[in-house]
Amino acid sequence: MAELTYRDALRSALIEEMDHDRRVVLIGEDIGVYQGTFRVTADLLKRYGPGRVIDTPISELGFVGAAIGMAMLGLRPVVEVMTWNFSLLAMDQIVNNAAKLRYFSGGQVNVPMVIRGPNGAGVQLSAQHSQSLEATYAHFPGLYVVAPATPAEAKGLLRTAIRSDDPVIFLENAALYGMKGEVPDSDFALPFGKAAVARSGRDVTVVAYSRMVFAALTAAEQLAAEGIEAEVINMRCLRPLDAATIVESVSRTHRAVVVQEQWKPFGAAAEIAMRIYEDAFDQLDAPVERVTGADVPMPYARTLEVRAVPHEADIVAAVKKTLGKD
Amino acid sequence: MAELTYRDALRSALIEEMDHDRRVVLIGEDIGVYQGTFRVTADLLKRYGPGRVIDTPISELGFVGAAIGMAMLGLRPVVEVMTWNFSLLAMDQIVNNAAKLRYFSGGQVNVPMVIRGPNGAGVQLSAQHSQSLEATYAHFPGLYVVAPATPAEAKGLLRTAIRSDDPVIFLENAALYGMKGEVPDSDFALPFGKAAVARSGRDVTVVAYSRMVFAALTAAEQLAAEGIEAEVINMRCLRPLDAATIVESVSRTHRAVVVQEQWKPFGAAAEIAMRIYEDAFDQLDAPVERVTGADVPMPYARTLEVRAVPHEADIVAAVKKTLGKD
Amino acid sequence: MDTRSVKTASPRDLSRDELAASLEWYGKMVLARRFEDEAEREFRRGKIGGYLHVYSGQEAVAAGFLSAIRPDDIFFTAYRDHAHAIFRGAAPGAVMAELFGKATGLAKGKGGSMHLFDVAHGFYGGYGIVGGHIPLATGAAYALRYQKTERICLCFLGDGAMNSGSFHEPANLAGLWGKQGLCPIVYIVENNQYAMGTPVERSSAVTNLAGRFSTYAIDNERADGMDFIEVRRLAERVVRRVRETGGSYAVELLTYRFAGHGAADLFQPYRTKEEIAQARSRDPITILEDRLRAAGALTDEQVKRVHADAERAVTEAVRFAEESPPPAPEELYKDVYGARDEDEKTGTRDRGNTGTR
Amino acid sequence: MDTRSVKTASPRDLSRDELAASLEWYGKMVLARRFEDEAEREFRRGKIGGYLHVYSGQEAVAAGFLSAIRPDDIFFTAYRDHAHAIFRGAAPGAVMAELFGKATGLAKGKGGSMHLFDVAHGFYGGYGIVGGHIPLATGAAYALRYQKTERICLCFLGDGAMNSGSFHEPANLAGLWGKQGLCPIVYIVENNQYAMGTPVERSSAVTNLAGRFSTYAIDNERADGMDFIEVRRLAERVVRRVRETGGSYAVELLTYRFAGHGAADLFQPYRTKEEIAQARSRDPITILEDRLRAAGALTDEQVKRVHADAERAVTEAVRFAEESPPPAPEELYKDVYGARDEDEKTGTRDRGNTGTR
Ligand SMILES: Cc1ncc(C[n+]2csc(CCOP(=O)(O)OP(=O)(O)O)c2C)c(N)n1
Ligand SMILES: Cc1ncc(C[n+]2csc(CCOP(=O)(O)OP(=O)(O)O)c2C)c(N)n1
Ligand SMILES: [Mg+2]
Ligand SMILES: [Mg+2]
Repeated sequence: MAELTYRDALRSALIEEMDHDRRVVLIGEDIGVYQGTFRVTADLLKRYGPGRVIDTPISELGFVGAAIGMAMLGLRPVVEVMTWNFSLLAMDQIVNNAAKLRYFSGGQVNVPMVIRGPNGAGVQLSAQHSQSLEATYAHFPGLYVVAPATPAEAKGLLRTAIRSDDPVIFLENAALYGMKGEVPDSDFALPFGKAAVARSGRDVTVVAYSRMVFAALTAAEQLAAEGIEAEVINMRCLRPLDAATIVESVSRTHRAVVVQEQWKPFGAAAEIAMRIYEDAFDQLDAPVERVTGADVPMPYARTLEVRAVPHEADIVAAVKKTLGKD
Repeated sequence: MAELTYRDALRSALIEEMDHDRRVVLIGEDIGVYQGTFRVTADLLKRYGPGRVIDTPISELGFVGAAIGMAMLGLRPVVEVMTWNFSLLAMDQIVNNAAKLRYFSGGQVNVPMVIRGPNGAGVQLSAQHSQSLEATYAHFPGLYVVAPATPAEAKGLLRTAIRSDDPVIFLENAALYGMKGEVPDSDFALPFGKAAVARSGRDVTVVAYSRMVFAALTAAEQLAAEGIEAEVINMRCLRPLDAATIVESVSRTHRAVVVQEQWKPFGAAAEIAMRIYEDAFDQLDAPVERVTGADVPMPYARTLEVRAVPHEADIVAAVKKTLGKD
Repeated sequence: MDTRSVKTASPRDLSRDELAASLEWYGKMVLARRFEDEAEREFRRGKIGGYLHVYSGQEAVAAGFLSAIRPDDIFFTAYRDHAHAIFRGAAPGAVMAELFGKATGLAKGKGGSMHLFDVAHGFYGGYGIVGGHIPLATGAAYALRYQKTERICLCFLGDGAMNSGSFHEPANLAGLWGKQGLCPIVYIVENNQYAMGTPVERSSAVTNLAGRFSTYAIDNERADGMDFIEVRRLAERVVRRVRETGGSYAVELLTYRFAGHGAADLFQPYRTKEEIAQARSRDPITILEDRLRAAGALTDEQVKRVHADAERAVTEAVRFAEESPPPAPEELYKDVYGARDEDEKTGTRDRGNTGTR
Repeated sequence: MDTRSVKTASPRDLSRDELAASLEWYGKMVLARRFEDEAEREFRRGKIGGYLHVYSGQEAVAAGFLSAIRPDDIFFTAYRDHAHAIFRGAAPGAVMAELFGKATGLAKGKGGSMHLFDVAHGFYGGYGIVGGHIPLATGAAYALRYQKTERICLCFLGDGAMNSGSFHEPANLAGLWGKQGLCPIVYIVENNQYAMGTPVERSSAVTNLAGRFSTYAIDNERADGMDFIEVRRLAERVVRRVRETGGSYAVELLTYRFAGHGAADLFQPYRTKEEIAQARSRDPITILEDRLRAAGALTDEQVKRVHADAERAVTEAVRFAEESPPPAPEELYKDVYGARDEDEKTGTRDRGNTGTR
């Protein structure tokens, strides 16, 4: 076990995989000379050279697509998008090529690649730079969608992602890069499609992923002070979705709250909640509550922005609502 | 009242709005000389000239973005995407500019534009050409998302769309273009955010939109033969979503089935079902059922394709499940 | 645009090699043409669904280039891809079976006309989004050099695709990478004058499409695409250079699509019958036939045999496609992901791709 | 790349008009520079959040062009937009208030540094996705001609943006529309040598960026962007032409960003201190100052006053921003849609935009 930041956990996964497997190449904007906007790739250019750490022009569609081509020929590219917002420019490549190539080629090619970068709101980055796109990508079969919350998950899931034979949407979070945590040293990897119980509790199940896991844990602490024991489930992965772990929990707590940062309509919480209803309807003593961001483009002003994203207090309130204590 | 095809209903909405309002311009690939891939714009080039019916190169991002710029300056462009699949290339323009400009400009500009074209699977168009992208777009605030099922809706909603001061994602369906129906003659428009009861019934509420409304109606006929009376609700519009009409129905039927053509995970049915749970949990006697397409890229072979999209029989089975008759 | 505005290199004697290749490829071109005619008929008979885009008229382009590369070279193209597959060695039956949506099809019936794949022969598809394959081909070329091979990549694209960002962004990458010898790719613009109903003059502000590559430091040239022998000479020169340097290169070949854009393009309001007739007077198959005859290398007898062979092959392909079974129902759920559930659960197994770890 | 590799037109006498304009714009450039310095300080003080990209070093580009257009002309730019707003007449206080996220900001505090808008002065924003505003500007130019006005549109863009499909696709449209006199736009490439940490040589296969426009039939030229007077002369010529013809035009102006890419770009590992120092030796403000002094039009006294005025204006702007209230909480939900509920329900009311029905 070593204590690493989320950033260094990611970086060490890259290094270990690159050391072992020459097929792994990195590609993205300013990941080399500039050391990466969030320094996840710091010093890797020096370590692996420009043939493996490929700085690109500003052309998301072009370099994401090129990475798909590399993957089709047997490389294992890890693409950095400076933020996921910019991936919308490459959406066609991601969903029409990466996600579908194995299928429409009748299994003749596959696309072992990872696209990674920060997802979600930062601090006052305004409407174009604050989107959380997990629901958008998780809709498309052929993709894996992963959203680690802790440094250990960052490392363990990134290793699995790099070893995956199919494209992985790897959603990091800018607010988490500096967060520290224990990371196992050995050949450590975490499976896709397996959620974790981040905190045990008997009264209500709170489901979250990425940064919202920590909001949920804080809320759980506050609730505990009032005698309410929340179980917090960290999804880790949205496609495939580990409904079993949630359902098992709900079958004990009989109440559930699903938290997401993004806009409520057609967001990820709807799918997660539906899976609860589909598999545990009879177990529920109250409707599943959704805690989400405001249904507006992200405003710049900090005073508005704080109102646009969900907070501990919103989770606490939702939990109480499921318990009839509102 | 006149009997028109869905195609001609759309075309007549374009003509009436263009005759009245010089700000309305059409832009897209092969909409002029070629008459439109689905002939919705047939003869309009001759009628309005190349300045108003603008044939473009294959550059979805470019011309969708240009239309946004036109709209910012006071025109009312109606953009044709040859199919919605190609809109993914313009996704950045649609969600980062069209949807958000009013907001991040602090209300100084708005984007009165319509993007229209066929959405969903055709017949054997394979994985890249068969997507149904309503959930993808309906997630983003700042957009309207409309999906007419009948010729009257096609006309009435397109007129409202053209008169809207904000961008409208207008989802047509290739299978419907040839369908005939009564269309009111007068200055007829249909509001956004208002669902219609396509068939009344007391036993179960079946919610659908676009082409799936007809599958639901056929299923309802079959069910009626067995003595089960399904109420069919035609959503017409996904953003905003008319939950009130659904909830009113469910509070009478106590059971609901939601139908969508596309992949189940993170699809539109999850949101619609969640709105039922949120507003009518206590009214439900059974879990809400989702009827959806298979969670795979669309295969080419017709034998597989028919298995990939939902059918009447699936709706019938889901209804029976909610009634405990499966 | 008149395809003859680009000067055809003057005919000269054919070398022995060229003669052999020309005879072989004459047969292939006749086969491809016959295949396309049949595919259109099968489409009208309802045996083929979806979109169907035939290559008739453009054969010399793909033939010229595919005759000039090595067996381990690779290529990508758009949806007008039947001839490319056949030229490269796919069995016509497997191609027809794909169009029929059968389990024996090149892509198991899952891709259809627009998504032919034959990776065993270096054919990496078959794409339906205009321009969408260009980034892939560019990255694939990079991978070939990264793997320290001498293999090269061809990327066929249409004139219409040249207006898409999907062309420009990778072209710039190819320019940057090619300078470092890291991108052995030839972009082959099949300028058949139209993108559906839109002629080049109305879709590209500058109609010299080859010139667009200059702005990415990719050397380029423009040539007639109707004469197999000339295309092949050009291809051999270009391919050799790209293989040696690892740099990118581009050619624009002027050609013409004899049929409608797709099987649904019946009225063709965007061009005249006269224009089509004039273009057909420069049929690439006739041009090659004439050159071979002029060289004394092709007799009436042989021509007849080539046509009969093609006829037989296509009839056989249709029979094969007809008689083949549809994909098994469970194929619906296969090929979405490669990993089986157990692998996903453990997450640690290396589910290796083509390389070795 | 050396900005001096492009020849500066030889100094000549300034006309009376030019002299007046130069004095006025000298003041504006000093004000903008002072504003940016202060913005960086306020960022460090935590008064400004998010991203902050200052324009210091590039002032002559926007100043030269914005001094040459009419009040009803319009323009678009990216996120490096403070100076553009101030040059065009926005109150520095309203700009600073926007950076502070206050209700009195140019965009009510909703847009921030990257999304300044001042439509009353023809400023159509302020965009954060690199290249994303280029299609908008192109369509806006079309709309201006469609409406039969003589107004024109300027589109500022960075060297980095030139590699994006968001540049290429609309440039081709502008080429096509411009030939018909339907696209009065000037693309102004602010080549400040870098896109974040990537120099032009590593991002563009061909570093003559102006040349890229030739491939879209858009006439273009390349010039030094450090000398206000020369930029303005160029701008007047180009703007007149575009207004008269309705055709598109492009200029690449060689300039340099003195500060980091954004306020977070502290280490700048991609360039040397020496390089920055050398570039600073051609400060556009000093160049203009020198030219005005040489023309006998600027005294030490005046220079002092200009600086004092700028200081006062910026101090006042900060005070205004500080004292302004934040947006009302309910602003969160405003400006998402324009229509109120009733309108949505009826669907028939014409909620007219800027035109008339
Ligand atoms: C991005 C995108 N836009 C539109 C289409 C519809 N479409 C299919 S083929 C085609 C024309 C392409 O022309 P070109 O590239 O010249 O190829 P050709 O058909 O002439 O071989 C169009 C517009 C598409 N498939 N993809
Ligand atoms: C599509 C996209 N990709 C990446 C970014 C991150 N980014 C912000 S500014 C920038 C550099 C842009 O350089 P240039 O166009 O030269 O403008 P400059 O900053 O020099 O004014 C990058 C890569 C972005 N905002 N948008
Ligand atoms: Mg073509
Ligand atoms: Mg720059």
